[in-house]
Amino acid sequence: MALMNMAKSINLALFEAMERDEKVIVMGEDVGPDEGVFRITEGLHAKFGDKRVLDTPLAESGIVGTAIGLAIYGIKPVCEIQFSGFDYYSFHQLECHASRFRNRTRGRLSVPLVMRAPYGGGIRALEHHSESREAIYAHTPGLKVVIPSGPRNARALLHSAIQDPDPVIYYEPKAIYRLFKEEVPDKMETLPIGQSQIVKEGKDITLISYGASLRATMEAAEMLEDEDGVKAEVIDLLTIAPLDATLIIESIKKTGRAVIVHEGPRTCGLGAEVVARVNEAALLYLEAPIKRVTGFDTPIPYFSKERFYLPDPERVLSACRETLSF
Amino acid sequence: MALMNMAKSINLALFEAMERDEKVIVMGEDVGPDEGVFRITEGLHAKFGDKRVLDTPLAESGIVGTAIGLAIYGIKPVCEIQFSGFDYYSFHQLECHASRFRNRTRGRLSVPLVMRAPYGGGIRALEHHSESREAIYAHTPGLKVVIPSGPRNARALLHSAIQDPDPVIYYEPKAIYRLFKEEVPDKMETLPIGQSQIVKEGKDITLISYGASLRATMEAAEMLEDEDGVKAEVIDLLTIAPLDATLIIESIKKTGRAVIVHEGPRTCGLGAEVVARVNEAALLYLEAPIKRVTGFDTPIPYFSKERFYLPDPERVLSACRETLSF
Amino acid sequence: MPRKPIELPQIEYLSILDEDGVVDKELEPKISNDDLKCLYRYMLLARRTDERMLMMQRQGRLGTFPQSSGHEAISMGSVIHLKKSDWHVPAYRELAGLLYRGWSIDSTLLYWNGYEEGARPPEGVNDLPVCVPIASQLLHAAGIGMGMNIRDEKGVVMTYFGDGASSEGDTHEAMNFAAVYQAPVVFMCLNNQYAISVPLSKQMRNETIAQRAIAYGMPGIRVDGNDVLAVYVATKEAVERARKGEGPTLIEGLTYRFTPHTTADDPKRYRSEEECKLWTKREPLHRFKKYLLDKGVYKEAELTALEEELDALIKAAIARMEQASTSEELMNPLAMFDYLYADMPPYLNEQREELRAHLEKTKNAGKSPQHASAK
Amino acid sequence: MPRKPIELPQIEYLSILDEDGVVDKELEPKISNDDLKCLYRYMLLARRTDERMLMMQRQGRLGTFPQSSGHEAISMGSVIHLKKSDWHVPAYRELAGLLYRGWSIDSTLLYWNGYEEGARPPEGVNDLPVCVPIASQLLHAAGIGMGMNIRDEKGVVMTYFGDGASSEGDTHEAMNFAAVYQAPVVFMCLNNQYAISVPLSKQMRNETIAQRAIAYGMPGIRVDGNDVLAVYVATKEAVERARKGEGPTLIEGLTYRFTPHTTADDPKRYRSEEECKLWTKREPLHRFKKYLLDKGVYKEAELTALEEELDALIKAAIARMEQASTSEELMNPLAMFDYLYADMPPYLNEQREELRAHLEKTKNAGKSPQHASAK
Ligand SMILES: Cc1ncc(C[n+]2csc(CCOP(=O)(O)OP(=O)(O)O)c2C)c(N)n1
Ligand SMILES: Cc1ncc(C[n+]2csc(CCOP(=O)(O)OP(=O)(O)O)c2C)c(N)n1
Ligand SMILES: [Mg+2]
Ligand SMILES: [Mg+2]
Repeated sequence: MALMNMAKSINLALFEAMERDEKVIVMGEDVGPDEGVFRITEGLHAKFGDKRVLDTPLAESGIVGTAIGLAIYGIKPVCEIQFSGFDYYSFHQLECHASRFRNRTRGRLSVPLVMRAPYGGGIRALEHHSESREAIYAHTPGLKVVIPSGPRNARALLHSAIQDPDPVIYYEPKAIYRLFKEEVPDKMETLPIGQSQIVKEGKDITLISYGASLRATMEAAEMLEDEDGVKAEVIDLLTIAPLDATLIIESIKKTGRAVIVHEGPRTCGLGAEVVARVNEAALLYLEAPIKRVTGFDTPIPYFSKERFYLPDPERVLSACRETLSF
Repeated sequence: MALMNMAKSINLALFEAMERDEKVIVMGEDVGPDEGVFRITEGLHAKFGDKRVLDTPLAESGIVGTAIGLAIYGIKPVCEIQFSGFDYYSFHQLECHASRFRNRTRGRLSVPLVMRAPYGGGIRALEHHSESREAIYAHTPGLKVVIPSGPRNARALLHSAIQDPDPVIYYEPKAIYRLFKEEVPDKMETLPIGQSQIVKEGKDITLISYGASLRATMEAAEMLEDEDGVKAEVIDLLTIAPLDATLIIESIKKTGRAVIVHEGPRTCGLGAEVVARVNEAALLYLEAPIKRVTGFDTPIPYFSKERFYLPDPERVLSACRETLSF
Repeated sequence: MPRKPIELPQIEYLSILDEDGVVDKELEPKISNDDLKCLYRYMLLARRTDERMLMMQRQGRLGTFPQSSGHEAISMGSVIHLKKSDWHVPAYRELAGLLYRGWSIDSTLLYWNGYEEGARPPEGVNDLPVCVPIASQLLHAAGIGMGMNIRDEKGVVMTYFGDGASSEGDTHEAMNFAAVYQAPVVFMCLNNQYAISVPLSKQMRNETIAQRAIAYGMPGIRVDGNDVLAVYVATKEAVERARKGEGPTLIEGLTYRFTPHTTADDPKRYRSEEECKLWTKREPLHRFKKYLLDKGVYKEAELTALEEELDALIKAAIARMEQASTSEELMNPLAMFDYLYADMPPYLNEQREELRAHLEKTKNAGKSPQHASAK
Repeated sequence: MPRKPIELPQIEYLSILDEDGVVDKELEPKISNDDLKCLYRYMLLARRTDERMLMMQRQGRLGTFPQSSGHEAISMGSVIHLKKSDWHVPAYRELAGLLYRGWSIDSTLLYWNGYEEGARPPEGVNDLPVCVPIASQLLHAAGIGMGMNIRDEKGVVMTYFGDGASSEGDTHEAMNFAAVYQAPVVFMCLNNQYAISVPLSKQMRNETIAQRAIAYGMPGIRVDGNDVLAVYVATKEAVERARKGEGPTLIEGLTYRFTPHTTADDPKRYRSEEECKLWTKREPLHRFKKYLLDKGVYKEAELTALEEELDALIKAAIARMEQASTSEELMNPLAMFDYLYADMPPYLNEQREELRAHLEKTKNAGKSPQHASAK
């Protein structure tokens, strides 16, 4: 066991994956000697050299497009897009190709790449550096989208992503890169992609979140318990696509109430999908509308006011109380 | 009044708009002498010439990116992406710029462009030519997304889109370009963006759709009425973003049951958003889960089997009956 | 210090066999009779298949497809330099090369008839399937080439794109990546002078596509793309450089699409019949045939036999394809769920179940008005 | 017919004022004293503002920002040729040019302090704001230039990008569109030899960015980007061509970022101190100052006065910015809803109402753990 933050645990996972499997390479802008703008690729270039840690030209479609070729060739590229706000540049490569090769060749070719990108707000970054558009990937058949929420699951999920036979988008909530530490076991571990986790048990209301928002959600859950004596069950999605709603539905069958929390815009976001799934499977159990505490349907404001956009414990708490008193 | 199909009525709107406003130009791949691969720009190049009807190089980001510059300069570009399956190439220009200029310059600059693209399946087209990813745009703050369902509203909505002070995605359901004709008034008309329409009144169940799927939906509604004596209310969204759910909610308050129908993939699609909105505003009126009859969470199959992917009247009808007997 | 020119490499134009089949003796490459026959065989097979496909399409037995006629010299003159272990990354007019690489005629027919199964590369063949989103495949080719370098494996990637495709950002990024990593990639441009209806003059201001090579610090050359010998020679040089670790090359073959863009296109809208006639005269098969006859590689009678042989191959493939497309396996709509992920996620399985149940319940599935309209 | 070179235009290198401030008399442009002073004034104002901003950032009074120091010659040497009605489309290191065009120091400070208000171009100024998504602005510039041609309006668009940006597909598409439509655009490349940490050798294989002009059939030139006279001359020629309807030009200014990439960057990780020292000596202000003194445009005392004047301007702007950023208008979070569309859609209004009500209800809003962590 070692205590580390998420930036370190992701770095550790990359290191371990590269050590155990020669096929794994890392590529992206500034991932080499600079070790990434968030230093997530620390030590990799020094250890594995130019051939396995590729500083690329500044071109996102180039990165993802060549990663597709590399993956088809039998290499396991873990490519980094420097900020998720720039992965739109490469979206066509993911939509038209990475997500489809297996299907259109009836299983003959596949594209097991991992695309990592820091996403989300909360670090007072420049314009276009705080985006949260994971729903676009979740809406794209053939991709998997994984979002860790802490050091331990970040490392385990990244291992799973790298071992996955299909393309995985691994979105890193940059606000919590270095926010807290956790014990991470010495032995390498994985965590199944496609499974959510109950991170706090409860019976009165179900809170659903992922990524950095999980922190605000947990804090709200604690305030609920302390101040109102309400026991919230909190679910961390971890994989947002393909979404397995089993845990959510079971929980809501028990609690009858739910709030879903995420940073991205509300319309057609993950919150909408969760509500729709619950509607399909557990409508009659609902005692109140499911509240969506999300980013608004605007671009995230530039950093002087981003905190008003991001879900905070107070907004979650208010939503819970409204849901509970519905 | 003149009887015409939708291909013609869109062409008419472009012609009228270019005649009444010198600022309007049309640009895209093959929109000039070839008059567009669907002949939607018929007659425009002959009438308005090279300066207002621009055949562009084959580059979607180039088309949308220069259209942004043109719009800022005071020209009104109506740009065509040849098939919606290729507009991912230009998505970053829309997300990072077209949708944001007004906001980030606090109203000083705006980008009133229209991006037209044929979308959806049903014409036995090549791979990547039958996509339906309107939800990605609906999820993008700062854009408007309009989808007509017939000749008359297609023309009126295109006029509204061209007159709109903000960027509008105008998605054309290509399956119905030439499927049926409608009377279109001689006088130019508009239709407010952001408003849905009840296209068939009813009291027993609410069906919600848009684009080509509206046809399957209407057919199902008629079968319901003929075979089961059930009166469905059918709502045509017309604008999918910003979505105004008022009509939907009013209708469901009356009927208590709903089915939403669209071609695009289910997860995080428009159906999810509609369910979430109803959940927020009319949960207690719901007597059954809202069914989503949609494309599946797979790429649309290549044309030999696309018909199994696209919502058809039978799937809608089954969903209605399940909803009604819930 | 003051104003001085920057030194730049040269870009050449190469032509060996002219449109009348007259060869430039000095430049004529030594090619074995077997290879000459191989070139001709696949060029002819592609041409005849393409022609037959057009008939089928007109009869409603095939979907819309882009014809490959006229592009055979660029495809075969280049692909012949590949070893089996090398990679072939086509766009969509390289039918000759695909057949040479081991794709069956059947799979081509299946693909353009709307079956994903036709995009499945044969086992052991290092090809990507036809690529519809323009220029995107060039990055895959660059990536495969990078992979060879990373693994210290020798090999070459041959990839194809059109004159229109040259305008896409992906083309730029692919050439730049290939150059930076010195990936063993040959970028073959089928410059048929039109992107659907858009002529070169509206596509670019530069005189040649070959000169774009200068932008990436790679060798570039323009060849007569209807001259299979010129293509052969230019590609041979490029492939040799690639095998020696000297990185990518850009080759532009100037040719003409004397057919419509696809079977949905009407070229009369945007180009003159004279132009088309002029260029049809220059098409690659005619002159190559004359060359082979002059050289004594073939006798007339052998060519007649060849035509008959290929014709029989095509007919048999059509019969097999039409048979296969009614097989239970290929008719099964549930296959849309089965190959998306290595393991099917639960919710997708639910959707599969939903469709399965629906199909069982109704025999009318898939007959909505918009489907009825499908031509 | 056979193998022959294709004729290509030349690409030149231009340098006039060397790093010691010695001018090449033959190439020295005639520039009025007023213009020389104007060049120097804005270069200096940008430099001093940049330096002050760095201090503020280190004190936590400003966000992360990309420093413009070292890039003043490229910015001012080019922008000075613009008329007010011309357009200026910057990337993010053209502070000198922005100030010259009429942006206040205040707005720069506001912008890099996290306020959209700082991206609002002043009334009457034909500039786009700073552009963060690399290379995307070049297409806007091309579009504006196309618009001038469509409307038969005379004008020029001056746009900027980095060496890293040259790898993006958008750069390719922008240059190609501008060339095809002969749009009056000057593409100014600030080649400071690094894209954050990535050196030119990993960015491209070609020797110069200027030679990419050949790929688009447009004139191209490389200049010493620390030599404001060379930039001035090359841009003057390009602007004249553009005004005559002769289309776009690519100008590459070779320079160096002797500061970090942004205030979040540590250049020691990827480049040597010797290299940095060498290039710092070559920075543009020093040599230009010497030139102006030698020429008698300025006396030493005048320069001291100028420094003081600019210093006062900057201080006043900082005070105003810090005042403004506590104003009710700029503090109002609800503004995030107010400028998105010309007319607010109902659902957005509901969300605005939701936030308004929440803000009223709680004073603790916006203090979640992740916010607390924000540095
Ligand atoms: C990204 C993208 N944009 C548009 C299209 C539609 N389209 C198909 S072929 C074509 C023209 C291609 O021209 P060129 O590259 O010259 O190839 P050619 O067909 O002439 O061989 C276009 C615009 C597409 N398939 N992909
Ligand atoms: C599309 C995009 N990708 C990545 C980034 C992150 N990023 C910001 S600046 C930069 C390097 C830019 O290099 P260059 O174009 O040489 O300009 P310079 O900063 O050196 O002036 C990168 C990678 C971005 N802003 N936009
Ligand atoms: Mg072509
Ligand atoms: Mg740079």
